[in-house]
Amino acid sequence: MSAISDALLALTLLSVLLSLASHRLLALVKIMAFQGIVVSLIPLFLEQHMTMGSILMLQVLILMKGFLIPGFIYVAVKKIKIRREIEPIIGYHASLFAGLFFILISAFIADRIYTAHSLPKEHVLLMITAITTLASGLFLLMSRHKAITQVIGYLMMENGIYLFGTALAKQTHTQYLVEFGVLLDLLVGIMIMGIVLNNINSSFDSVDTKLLGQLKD
Amino acid sequence: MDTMFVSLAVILAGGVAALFLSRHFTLMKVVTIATTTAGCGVGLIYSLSHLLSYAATMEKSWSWLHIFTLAFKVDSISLFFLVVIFAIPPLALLYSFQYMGDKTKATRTAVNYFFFAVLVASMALVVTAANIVTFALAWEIMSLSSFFLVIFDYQVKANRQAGYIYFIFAQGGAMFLFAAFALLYQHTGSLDFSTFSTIPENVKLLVFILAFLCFGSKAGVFPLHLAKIQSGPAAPSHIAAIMSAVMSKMGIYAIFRMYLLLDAATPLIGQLVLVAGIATGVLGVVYALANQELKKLLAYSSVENIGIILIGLGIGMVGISEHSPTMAFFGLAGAFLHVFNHSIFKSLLFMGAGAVSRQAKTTNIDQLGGLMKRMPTTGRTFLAGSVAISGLPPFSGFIGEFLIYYGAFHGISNQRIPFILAILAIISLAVIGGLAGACFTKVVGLAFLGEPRTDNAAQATEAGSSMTKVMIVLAIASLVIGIVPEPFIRLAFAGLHDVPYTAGYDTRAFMEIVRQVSQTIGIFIGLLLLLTLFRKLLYRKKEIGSGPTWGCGFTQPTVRMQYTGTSYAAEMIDFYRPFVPTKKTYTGISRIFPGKTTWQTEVEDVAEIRYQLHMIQPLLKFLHKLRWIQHGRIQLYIAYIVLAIIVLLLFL
Amino acid sequence: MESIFSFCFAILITPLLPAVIKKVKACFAGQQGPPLLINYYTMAKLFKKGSVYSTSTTFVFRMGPVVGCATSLMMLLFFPMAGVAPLFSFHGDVLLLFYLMGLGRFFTILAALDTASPFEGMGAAREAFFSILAEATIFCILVLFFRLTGSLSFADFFSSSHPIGLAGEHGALLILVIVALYMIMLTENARVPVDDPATHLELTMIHEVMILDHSGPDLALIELGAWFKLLFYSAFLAMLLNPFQLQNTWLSGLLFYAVVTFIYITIGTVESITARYKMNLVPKFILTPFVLVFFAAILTMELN
Amino acid sequence: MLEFTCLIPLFTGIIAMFLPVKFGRGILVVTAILHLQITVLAWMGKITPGLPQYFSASPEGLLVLLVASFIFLFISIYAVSYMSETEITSEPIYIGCTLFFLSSMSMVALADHLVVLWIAIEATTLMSAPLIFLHRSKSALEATWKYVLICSVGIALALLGCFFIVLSMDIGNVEVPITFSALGAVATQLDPIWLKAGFIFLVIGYGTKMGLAPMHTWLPDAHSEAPSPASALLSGALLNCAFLGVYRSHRLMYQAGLGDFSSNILIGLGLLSMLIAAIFIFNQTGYKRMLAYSSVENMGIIAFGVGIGGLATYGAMLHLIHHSLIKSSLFLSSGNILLGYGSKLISKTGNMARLFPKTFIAFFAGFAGISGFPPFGIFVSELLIIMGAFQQGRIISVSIFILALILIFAGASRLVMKMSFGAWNNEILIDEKMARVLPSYALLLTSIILCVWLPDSLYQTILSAIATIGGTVHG
Repeated sequence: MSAISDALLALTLLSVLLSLASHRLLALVKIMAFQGIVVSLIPLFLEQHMTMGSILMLQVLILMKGFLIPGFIYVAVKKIKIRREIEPIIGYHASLFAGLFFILISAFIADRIYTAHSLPKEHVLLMITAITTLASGLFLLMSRHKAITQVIGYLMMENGIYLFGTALAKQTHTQYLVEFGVLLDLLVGIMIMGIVLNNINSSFDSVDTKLLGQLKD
Repeated sequence: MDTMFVSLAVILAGGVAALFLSRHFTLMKVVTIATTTAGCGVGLIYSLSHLLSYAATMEKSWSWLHIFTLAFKVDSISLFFLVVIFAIPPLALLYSFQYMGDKTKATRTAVNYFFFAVLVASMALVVTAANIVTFALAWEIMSLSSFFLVIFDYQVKANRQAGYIYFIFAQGGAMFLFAAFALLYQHTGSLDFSTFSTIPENVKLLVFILAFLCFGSKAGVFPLHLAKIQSGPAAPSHIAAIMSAVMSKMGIYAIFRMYLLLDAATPLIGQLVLVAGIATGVLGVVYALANQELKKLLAYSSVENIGIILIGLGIGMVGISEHSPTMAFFGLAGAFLHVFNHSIFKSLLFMGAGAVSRQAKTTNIDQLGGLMKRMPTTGRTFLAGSVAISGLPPFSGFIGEFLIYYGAFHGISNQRIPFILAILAIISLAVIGGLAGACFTKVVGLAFLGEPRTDNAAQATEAGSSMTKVMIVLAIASLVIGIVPEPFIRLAFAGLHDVPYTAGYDTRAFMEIVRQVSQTIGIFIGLLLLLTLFRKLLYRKKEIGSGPTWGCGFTQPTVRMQYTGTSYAAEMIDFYRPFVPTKKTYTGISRIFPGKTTWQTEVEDVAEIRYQLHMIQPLLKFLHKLRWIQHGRIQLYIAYIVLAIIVLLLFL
Repeated sequence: MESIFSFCFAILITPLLPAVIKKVKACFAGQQGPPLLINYYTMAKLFKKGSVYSTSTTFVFRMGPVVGCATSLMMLLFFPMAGVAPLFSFHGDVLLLFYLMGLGRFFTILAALDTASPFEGMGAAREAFFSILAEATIFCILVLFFRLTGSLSFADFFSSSHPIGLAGEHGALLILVIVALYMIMLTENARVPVDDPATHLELTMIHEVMILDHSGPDLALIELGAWFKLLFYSAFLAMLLNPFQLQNTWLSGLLFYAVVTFIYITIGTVESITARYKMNLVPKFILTPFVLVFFAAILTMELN
Repeated sequence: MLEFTCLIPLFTGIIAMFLPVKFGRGILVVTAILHLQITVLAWMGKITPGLPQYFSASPEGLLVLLVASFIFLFISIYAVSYMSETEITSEPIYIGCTLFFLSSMSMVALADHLVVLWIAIEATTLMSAPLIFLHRSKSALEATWKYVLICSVGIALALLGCFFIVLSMDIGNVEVPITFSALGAVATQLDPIWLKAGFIFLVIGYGTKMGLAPMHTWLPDAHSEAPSPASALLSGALLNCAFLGVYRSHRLMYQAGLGDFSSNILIGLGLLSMLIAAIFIFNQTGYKRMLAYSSVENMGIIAFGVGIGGLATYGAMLHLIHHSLIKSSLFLSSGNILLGYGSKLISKTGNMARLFPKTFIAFFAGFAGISGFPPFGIFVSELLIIMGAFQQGRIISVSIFILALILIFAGASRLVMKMSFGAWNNEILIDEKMARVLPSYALLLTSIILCVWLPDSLYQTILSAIATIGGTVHG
């Protein structure tokens, strides 16, 4: 059981690092689809007791994260004429190193958390992955020019939160709490962002957020 | 006490009536002025009768918003200030009947009358408030209503600027007041004024200083006087008169009330007030001398008189802490009397200035001249007001100062600090008196005497009768107080009736002196009449020629050769150079056939410059630098959130 | 009775004394000088004349001389000449009197400004300026005297049982006061080195330039006022200087007027041997007595 | 069924989306009236929540609900007139979203469950985004984008905060429903470290929505670009709802005995908000942005007051009420100004006193009110907060507080004076109408009335709301 989940977690970490170093928009979208599926699968291999409800939820999540949202973004990228470069504010190499640094910090924090509270050690790697994904998501949000990349960053951040929830919450209290929350978040965030993205494209002929810096003091 | 509230209700009704009648201009003015005057009359009778009958203190309170009480209390101090509050506004309103003559501004005039009524009512509430909340409420209403009065002529940019500065000082001061009250509340846990004295001694000074910053800015204490000197020229003259003559006294009242309530043992408070008074008085009058804008000059002169009043209060407070009853009693009584007197002659002067600005289209002294012939009543009353404000007998200004001198001289004792303070007070009073004389000889001599310097001044005619009549009343009042001061001194003494430190002071000996003063002034007037008669005799049946002024050999004098206010004051201002920065711009003479050269001097307020240089500019620069925060880039906005999380997690 | 006599005598003798100064100055110049009664003649002449008024002037111009003269006279009414109790006095009269002097000055200045003459305006400005400085000194002297006598009345200063005087208590302090008062006297009465009454250039004048337009009886009243004022100051000085406490009224009166005359002579002497100061040095000259008296006043802090 | 407050607007909103514009406006007003009626019934205790495991009628919730419902009524009246003057292409969407927005806000006010609250707040973002984007201009787009992205990030963090609080339950071995009321009873058993961490994330998350600095960055953009009725709703109702999240988290901390920790954070964020607002109100160029920053300031004041505790909490609650009333009135006035002058720039307005007298009265009175002049209630609330802060001995904080207030007043009054009295010679585009002025007057008048006479039920509700975090009006 844990071997599979560890492998999935490792895959997640890999996808995170890949996404940080990715040059091309389309590649980034694909990586995110992959990450979405992997992350959604993880609880399957951690749960002691699976219910019908949770399995159903899992399927919905996979559908959303793995196919719907990436597909949506994919279409958006295809449809609009933008340069397929990522256009980072912070360079790829620096981003990669930042990713590694996040892993390091996460390991440190996770270790602190688990020793301080004598929690079961089995979830340490999950915790590390969660924090790294969260931090990297935020990092993408902060370090990329294009609006689409920011949506992807947000997606990644949500993945991190989802993992966090999985790592921390006992299912007894939170009947589908994590899944439900993340789903709603995604729905709200991505849907609206999608609409806005489309409008940005039609208004500005570009989805570069450099152009979205006119409102300031 | 109910009578007072009735009178306030009537006053407010007058104000509200103005709003409803704004379409009928003259009717609106008549109704409002009549109603408000009636209200003030009731209030005046109430306060005078209670003040002179030494009635016991009265209290009244209502519950407000479940947790507060609106408490009011009337004692002799309140009553004394109520007399001023109710006495002057009716006169200002009567004056305004013709002064506010512009029919096209009917709505605005109605609003002006409304806020006038609110201002009067709120001032009455300020002096009767008996707890923190009530006082703060009344104080804020007073500030707000007076702000609207100041910006009546808002089309003029300078007036808007003045209103703005006034607004900031009002609200900034209120914040300090809130802080002072909150500090009190921290230690007493009660909102009531009567508990103030129970707070620890070391806090009292801090409370007083905080409150002083607020009250001082309302009164016009240097260097907090900027709002006052800005609002004076901006407001319509009868408003400026009320604000200078009555509203700034609310600052004085509050300072004194705060002092009494705190009941602090430390002598520092009295010393602080005294020193502030000296600085305010001297600098105020020097700036008055330096300014050529009549209304601004009068505003500075108000600052000076606030200084004199504060010197009186300070002498009284030092006397209290030195256990010198004579010093205490006469310092305070002098301050009170000067409050009363100043409200009369300052109103008179502002109204005169208003008449001048209305009739001669300018109030710049360097552009006036010869108005005494063209506006005889205004000129004569203004002359009376000038003599009074210079503190010269036989007018009222002298009497207040006489009491303060009397107190200060009796403070000359063995203790070093009070001794030195008393000397400083006496000398500065003398200097202030001299400078005020110089200042007002400048105003009368250059604006009203001599020859008109511009066509506007030459074409001026006498102001309307409602305006001049009010001025005549005020001038006569000033003279009467100067000649028969006894009842008015009694009024000031009655005002001190409820001050615990000076209660029961035997004034009989002093009353004898007052009679002597009165008698001496009588002798002087007799002598004056005698000499006038003598002069008349000498001139009987003699040839009286008339011709141009002798030009000392210069054959073609023009009106522009007359001494101007600037040149008149130049040497005296130069003497105070470090405190009175003068900006001189001279274009210089160049080439063989020089073109037109100009020479310009402008006196700047040292406080204004310092604020500008050391507070406002650096602050604005600093704030401008920080505007980078909102740069429009969403990436960094998210970074702020992350940063906030990280910083907060560090506290975990 | 004595008081009335003393007052009348002072009034009568007033015009005589300034002639002494003229005589002294003439002596120094090696001339004979005018007769001692010259001022009486001048008065009589001026009273007889009519006046020419400038068209610029108003009633204020005519009030000036009257008020000025009246205020000066008031000083004499309250001053104990030769230690004889004055006609009137009360605790605090000095304050009123010096403020009355201020009133006189106020109207003199206004009368000058009323003429619309640039020169008179200049003189008025100077008069206003210098008198402020002098006033501070005078009030400082009053503080000192109050400290010594506990009173604020000329009568108490000089005609009480313990009059202030060089020979009395704290006489040493009075040396400072006397020097200061002498300088103040020169300032307030427009004498050299502050002002030169004999100059002919209007630009350098102070007091004389202010009365350029007055003529006839008005001028006479102004002159009279000025003489009263000079007499008051020299009497003030004389009371301080007078070392003797004679019981005999006549003798002490004689002595007093001798001292007064002596002071007039010194004024004449000073005027003959010094030049007037440049205008910008005058404030310094007037501040000197202030510093002296302030110092003296501070010294009294140690007394009890 | 208290849930009707959410359901009715939701239902009518859906209807309005499909009906012609004419009916839509009527539905808007009718719903507003209905909503207010239900809210009043709830106040009288006549109706109770149908799903007590998720919803409850807490005093602070009722307070926020009443305020939202009350100002919604006037804003919808205003909106009807406003929409007839402006050409909004998608008016049904506007009306529908406004009603959905009301629905989600009602849900926030009533939510007791941690996650339901979170969902409701999330829903407000969803529903209000179209409102901001209504004008479909480039700048509106940018504002919407920033609003959605920043708020989503913040809300996502709040979700994390919810997880942490659940975790603190696990570690403390507490088995109760995850509702604020249930947690409050066992708060002391929760694990303090995770509770603190949870609070930090919640306060940052909901604080983003509430507009606390440094998470406020979306607020000026969104408030200035949204149409004025929407700005008024955002400022007057939405911010309060977000505040409710912060407030309930703080109460949980207080009940767990960690009140000092959360108080300090609230005070810090509150003061920072005020200072940031002060920076940007000075030399502000747009009047709607100025009002938006003033909202940041006032949220800071409320956070500060709640953080201080004691008397100041009462002041903060009063401040919340009065700020909503006055600020929404100000935004409504700003809508008139925008219609009249056709520009959001202060430099392109002026002389309102003469040209725009009715709006001027509302605008200037609102400004005086928001600056703390009587007879408006903010005078009382600020006085109470300052007194409360001194009472707690927080001298340095209160000094900064006062300094910031003075700075903001100095900055804002200059701009307001410029708009009200400054020179302006051009024509007015669309004249003011009573229908667009009366709502502002009504809101201001309410503030005045509440400053003169505070109904007993309101007073008692505030008291019971603040009693749970140690707020009191005595001693």
